[in-house]
Amino acid sequence: MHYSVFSIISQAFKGQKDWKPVWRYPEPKAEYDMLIIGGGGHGLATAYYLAKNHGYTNIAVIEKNYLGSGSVGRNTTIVRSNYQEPGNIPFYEHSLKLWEGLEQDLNYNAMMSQRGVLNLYHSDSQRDDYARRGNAMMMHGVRADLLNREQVREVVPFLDFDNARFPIHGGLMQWRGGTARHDAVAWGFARGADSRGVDILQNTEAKQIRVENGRVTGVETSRGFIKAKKVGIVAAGNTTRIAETAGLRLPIESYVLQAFVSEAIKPLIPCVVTFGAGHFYISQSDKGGLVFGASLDYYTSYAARGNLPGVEDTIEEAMAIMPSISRVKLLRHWGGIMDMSMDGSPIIDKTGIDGLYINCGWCYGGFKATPASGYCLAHLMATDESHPVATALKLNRFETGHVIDEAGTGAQPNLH
Amino acid sequence: MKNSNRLASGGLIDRAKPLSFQFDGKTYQGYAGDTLASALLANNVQLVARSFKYHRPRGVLTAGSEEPNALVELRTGARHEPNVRATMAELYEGLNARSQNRWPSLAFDLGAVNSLLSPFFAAGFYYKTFMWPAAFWEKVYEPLIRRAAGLGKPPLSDDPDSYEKAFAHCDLLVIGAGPAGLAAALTAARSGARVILADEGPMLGGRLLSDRRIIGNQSGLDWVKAIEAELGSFPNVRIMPRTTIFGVYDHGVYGALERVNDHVATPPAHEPRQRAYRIYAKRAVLAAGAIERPHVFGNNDRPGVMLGSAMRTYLNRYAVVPTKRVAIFTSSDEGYATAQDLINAGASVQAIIDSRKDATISAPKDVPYFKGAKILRALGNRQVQGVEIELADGSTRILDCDGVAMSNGWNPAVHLTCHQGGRPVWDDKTNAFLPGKLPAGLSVAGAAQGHFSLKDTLTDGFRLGASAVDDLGFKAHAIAAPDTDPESLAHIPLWRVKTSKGKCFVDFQHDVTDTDIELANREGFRSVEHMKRYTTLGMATDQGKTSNISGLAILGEASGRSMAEVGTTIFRPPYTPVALGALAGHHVHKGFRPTRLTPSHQWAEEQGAVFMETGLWLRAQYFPKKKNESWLDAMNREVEITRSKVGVCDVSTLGKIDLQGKDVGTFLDRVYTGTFSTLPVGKVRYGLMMREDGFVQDDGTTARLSENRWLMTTTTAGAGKVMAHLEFCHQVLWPELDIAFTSVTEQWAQYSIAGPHARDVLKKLVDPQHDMSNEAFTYMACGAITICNGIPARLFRISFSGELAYEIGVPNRYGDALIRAIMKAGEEFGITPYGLEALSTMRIEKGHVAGGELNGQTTPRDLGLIKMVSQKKDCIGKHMSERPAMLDADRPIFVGLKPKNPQAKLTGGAHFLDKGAKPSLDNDLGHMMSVAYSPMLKSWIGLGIVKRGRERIGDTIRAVDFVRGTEFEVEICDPVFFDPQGERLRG
Amino acid sequence: MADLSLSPRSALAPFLHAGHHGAEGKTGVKLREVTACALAELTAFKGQKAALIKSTQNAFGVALPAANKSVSKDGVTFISVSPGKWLVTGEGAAEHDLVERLENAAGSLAAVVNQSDARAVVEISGDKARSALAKGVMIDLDPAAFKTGDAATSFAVQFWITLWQTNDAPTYRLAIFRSMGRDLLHWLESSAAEFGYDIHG
Amino acid sequence: MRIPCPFCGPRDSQEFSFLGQTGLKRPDPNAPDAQKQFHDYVHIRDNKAGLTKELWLHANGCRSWIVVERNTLTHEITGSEFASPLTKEAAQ
Ligand SMILES: Cc1cc2nc3c(=O)[nH]c(=O)nc-3n(C[C@H](O)[C@H](O)[C@H](O)COP(=O)(O)OP(=O)(O)OC[C@H]3O[C@@H](n4cnc5c(N)ncnc54)[C@H](O)[C@@H]3O)c2cc1C
Ligand SMILES: NC(=O)c1ccc[n+]([C@@H]2O[C@H](COP(=O)([O-])OP(=O)(O)OC[C@H]3O[C@@H](n4cnc5c(N)ncnc54)[C@H](O)[C@@H]3O)[C@@H](O)[C@H]2O)c1
Ligand SMILES: Cc1cc2nc3c(=O)[nH]c(=O)nc-3n(C[C@H](O)[C@H](O)[C@H](O)COP(=O)(O)O)c2cc1C
Ligand SMILES: [Zn+2]
Repeated sequence: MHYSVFSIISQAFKGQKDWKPVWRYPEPKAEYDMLIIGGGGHGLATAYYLAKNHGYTNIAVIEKNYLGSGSVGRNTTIVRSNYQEPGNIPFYEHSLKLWEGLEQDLNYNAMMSQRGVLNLYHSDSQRDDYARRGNAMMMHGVRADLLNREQVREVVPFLDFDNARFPIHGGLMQWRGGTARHDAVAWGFARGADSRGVDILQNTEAKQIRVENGRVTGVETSRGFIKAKKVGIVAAGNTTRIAETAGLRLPIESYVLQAFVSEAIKPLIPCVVTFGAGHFYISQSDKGGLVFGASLDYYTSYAARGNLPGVEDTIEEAMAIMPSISRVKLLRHWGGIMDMSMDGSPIIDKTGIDGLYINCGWCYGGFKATPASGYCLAHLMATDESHPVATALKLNRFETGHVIDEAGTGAQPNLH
Repeated sequence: MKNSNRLASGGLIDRAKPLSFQFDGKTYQGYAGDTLASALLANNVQLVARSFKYHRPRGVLTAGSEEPNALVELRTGARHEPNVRATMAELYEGLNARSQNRWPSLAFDLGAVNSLLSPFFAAGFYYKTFMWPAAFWEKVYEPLIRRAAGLGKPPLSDDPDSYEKAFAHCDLLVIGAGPAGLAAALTAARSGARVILADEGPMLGGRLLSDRRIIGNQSGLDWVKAIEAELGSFPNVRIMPRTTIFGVYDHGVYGALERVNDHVATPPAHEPRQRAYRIYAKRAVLAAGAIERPHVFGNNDRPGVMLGSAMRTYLNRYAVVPTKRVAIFTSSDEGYATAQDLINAGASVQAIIDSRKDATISAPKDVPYFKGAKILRALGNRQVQGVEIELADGSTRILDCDGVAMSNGWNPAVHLTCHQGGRPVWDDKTNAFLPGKLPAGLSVAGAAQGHFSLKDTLTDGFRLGASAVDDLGFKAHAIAAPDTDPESLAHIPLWRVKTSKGKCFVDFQHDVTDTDIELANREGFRSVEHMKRYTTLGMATDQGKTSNISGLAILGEASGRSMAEVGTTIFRPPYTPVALGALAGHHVHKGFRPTRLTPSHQWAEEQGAVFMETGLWLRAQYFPKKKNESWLDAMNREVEITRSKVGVCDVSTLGKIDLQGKDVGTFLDRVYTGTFSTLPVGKVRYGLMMREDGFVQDDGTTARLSENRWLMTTTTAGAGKVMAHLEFCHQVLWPELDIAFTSVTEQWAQYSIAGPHARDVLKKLVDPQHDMSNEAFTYMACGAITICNGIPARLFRISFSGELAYEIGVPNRYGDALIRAIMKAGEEFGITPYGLEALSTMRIEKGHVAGGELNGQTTPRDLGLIKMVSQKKDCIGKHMSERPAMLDADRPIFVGLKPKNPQAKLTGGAHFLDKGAKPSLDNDLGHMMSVAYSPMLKSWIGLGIVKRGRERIGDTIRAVDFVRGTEFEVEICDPVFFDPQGERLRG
Repeated sequence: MADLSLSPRSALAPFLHAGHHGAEGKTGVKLREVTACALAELTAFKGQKAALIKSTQNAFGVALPAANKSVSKDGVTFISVSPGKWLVTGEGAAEHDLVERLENAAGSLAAVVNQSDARAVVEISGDKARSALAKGVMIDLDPAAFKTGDAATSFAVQFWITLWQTNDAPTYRLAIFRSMGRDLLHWLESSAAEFGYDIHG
Repeated sequence: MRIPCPFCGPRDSQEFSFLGQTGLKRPDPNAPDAQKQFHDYVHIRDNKAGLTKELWLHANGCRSWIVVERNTLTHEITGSEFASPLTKEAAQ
């Protein structure tokens, strides 16, 4: 059902009685041209772009839980393209451009809000690192602004400029960055895909990828075997569990990352702010809650929940930049499973098994990648060629040494 | 009007302590023992808040932490706190509260127009709209939405109060001090086990404070007092009132918040406002009770509509009749007890409206009584002024009343059982979700387990308290539950009144109605989790404590599924919201992370040094001579003096590791790129360490102090990481090697004395028996010496500055004295102290790599240090550093950079482009890693990596800094700018 | 060169203010810096632990303690901190020759490293010492779990500490990196303030 | 979480740092396919959902590297031991 001024008004007068389901609950077909494992943001976007850009309609997304139940529904919603490494910049910028047109494209308001992403720096060397990053962006035509302390103060006057352990020296601002409404992104892509004929099979778990003679033939699921010519594993934190069934071992570890929301308060934080002397990031949701997070809990985990030290550490970091929020209350905290790659950058590639593709390694940052990730995987699955903006995101880069290590922390995922 | 709703006697308030307080600027009176809610109700203040979306008038729904409506702003000025539940705020003299989310006033709130627009504002409205025209979202719609959002105003100034963290340990943690919790605590306590009994309220007793009950041959209250007294007599019991267990974490770790001083105006001196505990409990009993369910009917949100159990709390505990003419809407026998309590208090029960056709309990005499009836809607706006009811035969009528008491059964407070992924299980017998899979070590007692009768509750408590500690090897004696007065518990839930008129609220705070839930279902949001997110049911500050279950039931009904099929959404910590300040404790401001001070810190402070953070350390950045000397002038001066005379710098922060044992040489050969086993005693060698992935992780020098004793230094930032790495290599990779590590970073105060007069200065300090001549103590020599009449010291002839230089280490207790002595000894040579700026400039002049270059992204080859990688042996990282991409001739490599115009201020982070090349990632040649103004070259200079840089020495390229708006032509040169032959340091 | 003589300074000397602090009229906690005290770390070489125990027994008259324990004799305290590693303190007569005696006893069996200046050592006692410490120390200090003679290396507030109990008063000693002494003291003082505390110079 | 250190006893996880899967053997640098083996050693992980054995460092405690047997689905810990046989010997 198309959303328009007309449909909104007429439904208001009809007591909202005629809205139709935004997606179907189809029975699995015996065979699809393409099967996407994982009904998160990336899986749904992949299906959407396969249908929209490449004309595939006999495709399905299988999701073991409800669609959007994974990290797409539990992240801190930060969207930006302020990357430093040449392998990443074109990809994330492509993504940001897609975000900028997403609502019109999907006819769904994902509430993308380009309020700016401000990375605070706290030393001269960190300023230079940020300048390096900003300049790398500018090389690709992506605007970045290096703000000094006073310019930062104008944007976020309530930060602790005077008594902080790590004083604020300035910040790198990407004004085009911001946040989007996480659930709506999953729902918008799902609605878009469904309306183009994609079967979204919720509560359907991939159990075993079937490979014959080096070629994928389909997937054993909790609702029976589904034949498919091509299969994409787009299961974020659970990638290795599925890949393992096809005999693949990957440079990925799964960790839990916690996220936090406070009680709703009147508007305080106008943009996304990150703390450079820690690993903290915060923004305020449309509803008024402060949404924030920091580092991973440092151990591998598939339980989407974290522990108290991680909670306290995060909140100490919050207080480190904004001590005045001491009386704002934590409302809820939860966890999501992160597919941490060995260099902190993602992988969108073929696997060495014909017809089997992977899309993983999103670490802290895959929400912002959602549209481009789907776009590029769709391109790869449809054409068997990497999309030009995703050529660096190869699986064999660890063998060749073409690693994309933004943080410089090396092959230890929990340090990225 | 004063306390017009207060009963003349009774209650647990202290009538001898009247308190005055303010709400929205008006002064009222209450008593010690009141909450803000009970005191407002005593003064017949019914309207206390506005709802989130529609700004509907709201009153007090509950008497506990589950309150969704009565949120206020508390305290003024810097102590301002938003979103405080009036039902939990204990009254104190002078309390000042204000309503929130309304303008201009609570009674006349313009935001209430939203209510008129409610036909548009259905669930999911946002997602369908605000898209036309596209540009309007950011500029118009979103700012509007944001302005309307949120409840209370955020505090903007620094909190004058402090917070603490603390740790506690016990055998058994009892969560909740109602009858079940008290019973569990008592059995466990008598066995000798260490017990912590925590309750979020200020008094022990739970529902026994609200319900008039008999236990054995005493009143419920007396029973509580007796148990409290006995518990108080055990040294092994710790009672923690005002303490909420907010989260259950792995392995028996519980998060708790103690509101130490929220019940007073300001905390007494030296006391925190709140304290966050991490409780380590071997076992826990959850005795958190149950939360009563509201009914869903038209205008059920009007002030005056209240939970029956809450009404009883106000009557019995606070001696307040919240409203005087009450209609009771019940689906359980509970409602009749409420009626009786109201009658006892002299209020009028206007009617009992029981939704059950076949209720078997009988109504109190003279009370109008309707079986099989329902309330269709409440009348009135800012307070209930009657209800319209539908009788069993379908006819309707209007009843006069000013309040409604709702009793629709109970939801066990199972929240904490879900914090580790457990899902509650629907139970048809109790009509409730009961705990499912429990966190290890936790058991559930009393109403929280769905055991609603007092006798069962007590039995549970005694039994589970005993079995928990028996598990741990204590011997608990069984205690039999005393008999209690009779009660009747029959109940058939009525999830909503389908025929009702007006808006029927399920989630009060978020204004989620039954039709919103139906709409979500209609649009395909059938999973409970989808419904929750689409409608925001249960996402407000109360996390749906009163609304979730009804919402699920309505979804189930709309989609033709049973409660069990629908299931619940997941409960997450915290159980109730926790102030961020408490979770940060004292880790605020400068206390956020420890500050490490160098041995010369106090002296440097006296010199007026400017300090900078390097990791946790505070180090001198430069020593301004006059007040306003700029960093650049100071640095220039410090470098010039050091290079022409002599300078001194505190280098104690470098990591120092003492390595002893026969296999240290072998070990060092494996962890360093170079060979160390051949290093003679009394010598120092520079070493480079890679990670196993082939990138450089650290550098430093290692000295061989004796045959089997070595001293390694690391970078300041790398000290901890290197230590862990070495321990890994030893304990995990090569346990067969015989080595002992000890960190000695803090044992030694170490100063670098550099410059042509370094030896002269040193000679004045070093005891005369040591030969300090260039021949006797050569470049890269080291040794143990004594200084200043026998103080043991270590001397290393190493140089980062490129000058004749020594590092001298003394036991830290002499660190302060030594810097003063060095300065004194150097006076005649014109010595200067130098800070990190000068240090950095001199190392850049010498082309040494440091922080900016050791960024974890560079290999030895990238840094021009490939010669340091021995080709004769393996070492950590060797193989991975030889992957094809890392040997690529196009990989940027380390060079020096000189601006064509010496005054051109180079900047770190600038990128390089060829002349005429357009900015693009393909044309990007590399970037500037470190820059300095070189007082020696009278020019800015830089170090960086450039594609094919070594082949291009002499070429001119552009250093482009878009974000700072500068661009300079620079010449690629050798990274060693100063004294390329290294003659000075050997002199 | 008399004017260039060096006088030692303890880790906390610049930060200690002797006297009563915090809540008035009560002294729940007493604090002092332990200054006249040598420290060393003793690490057994591969396979030499048994021999080391014997030789230290001969030299000091006590057996090296097992995990989480300390033993004292004649002013020397051995605190187990790691497998095969002990932190040793020497007071009184033992302050001045501790390292030498250890080296003699250890011979080639163990590495001995002087740490006298590496740590700040604080003594905390009084009937509220436990409650004050519980505001940062994560391990259980209840007498049921931690007694005189018990020891631990652990994490408190943000510091890596070695902690041991020296009597039932109770009295505890706490050693941390010298550079963080000021912050440690700050934490102890704010934790003890509600109970009232005395600082002994 | 509480991690049972075989030396110190159960301690808060905050005292530990985590490295990852254990049982990876550093390859023989002289093996003909050493480069490939090192690639796997450095980058490839089982990342098991369920019972794992992993390396933790008791960084803010006794500084032993230990092997912890833990379930990554539930965080339940079923055992721990020293990573090095020598540490084990020294702990006895
Ligand atoms: C707390 C947190 C904060 C974050 N913050 C940000 C941020 O601010 N900005 C940002 O850009 N990124 C952020 N991220 C990262 C981002 O959310 C993820 O990288 C991204 O959502 C991953 O892609 P996805 O949406 O496809 O994953 P998911 O939503 O996790 O989708 C994967 C889906 O696969 C399903 N699945 C798994 N196994 C199977 C199976 N066997 N069969 C069928 N289905 C299966 C899962 O149920 C899941 O729904 C954050 C992540 C977390 C956890
Ligand atoms: N008639 C009925 O149908 C019915 C239904 C429910 C309860 N009851 C009565 O209620 C009583 C139930 O006894 P009970 O002991 O199980 O519960 P309770 O409600 O008496 O006590 C629970 C206590 O736990 C505290 N609490 C809750 N969550 C907490 C947390 N996270 N941290 C700290 N404290 C927390 C509450 O403040 C409360 O004091 C009995 O008297 C029973 O008869 C009756
Ligand atoms: C950006 C964002 C904002 C959120 N805001 C709220 C909120 O205001 N109230 C709330 O109860 N939960 C909020 N949540 C948390 C969700 O309720 C939920 O915990 C999270 O999506 C993870 O799902 P789970 O808890 O069901 O596992 C928010 C989540 C996100 C990602
Ligand atoms: Zn340990």
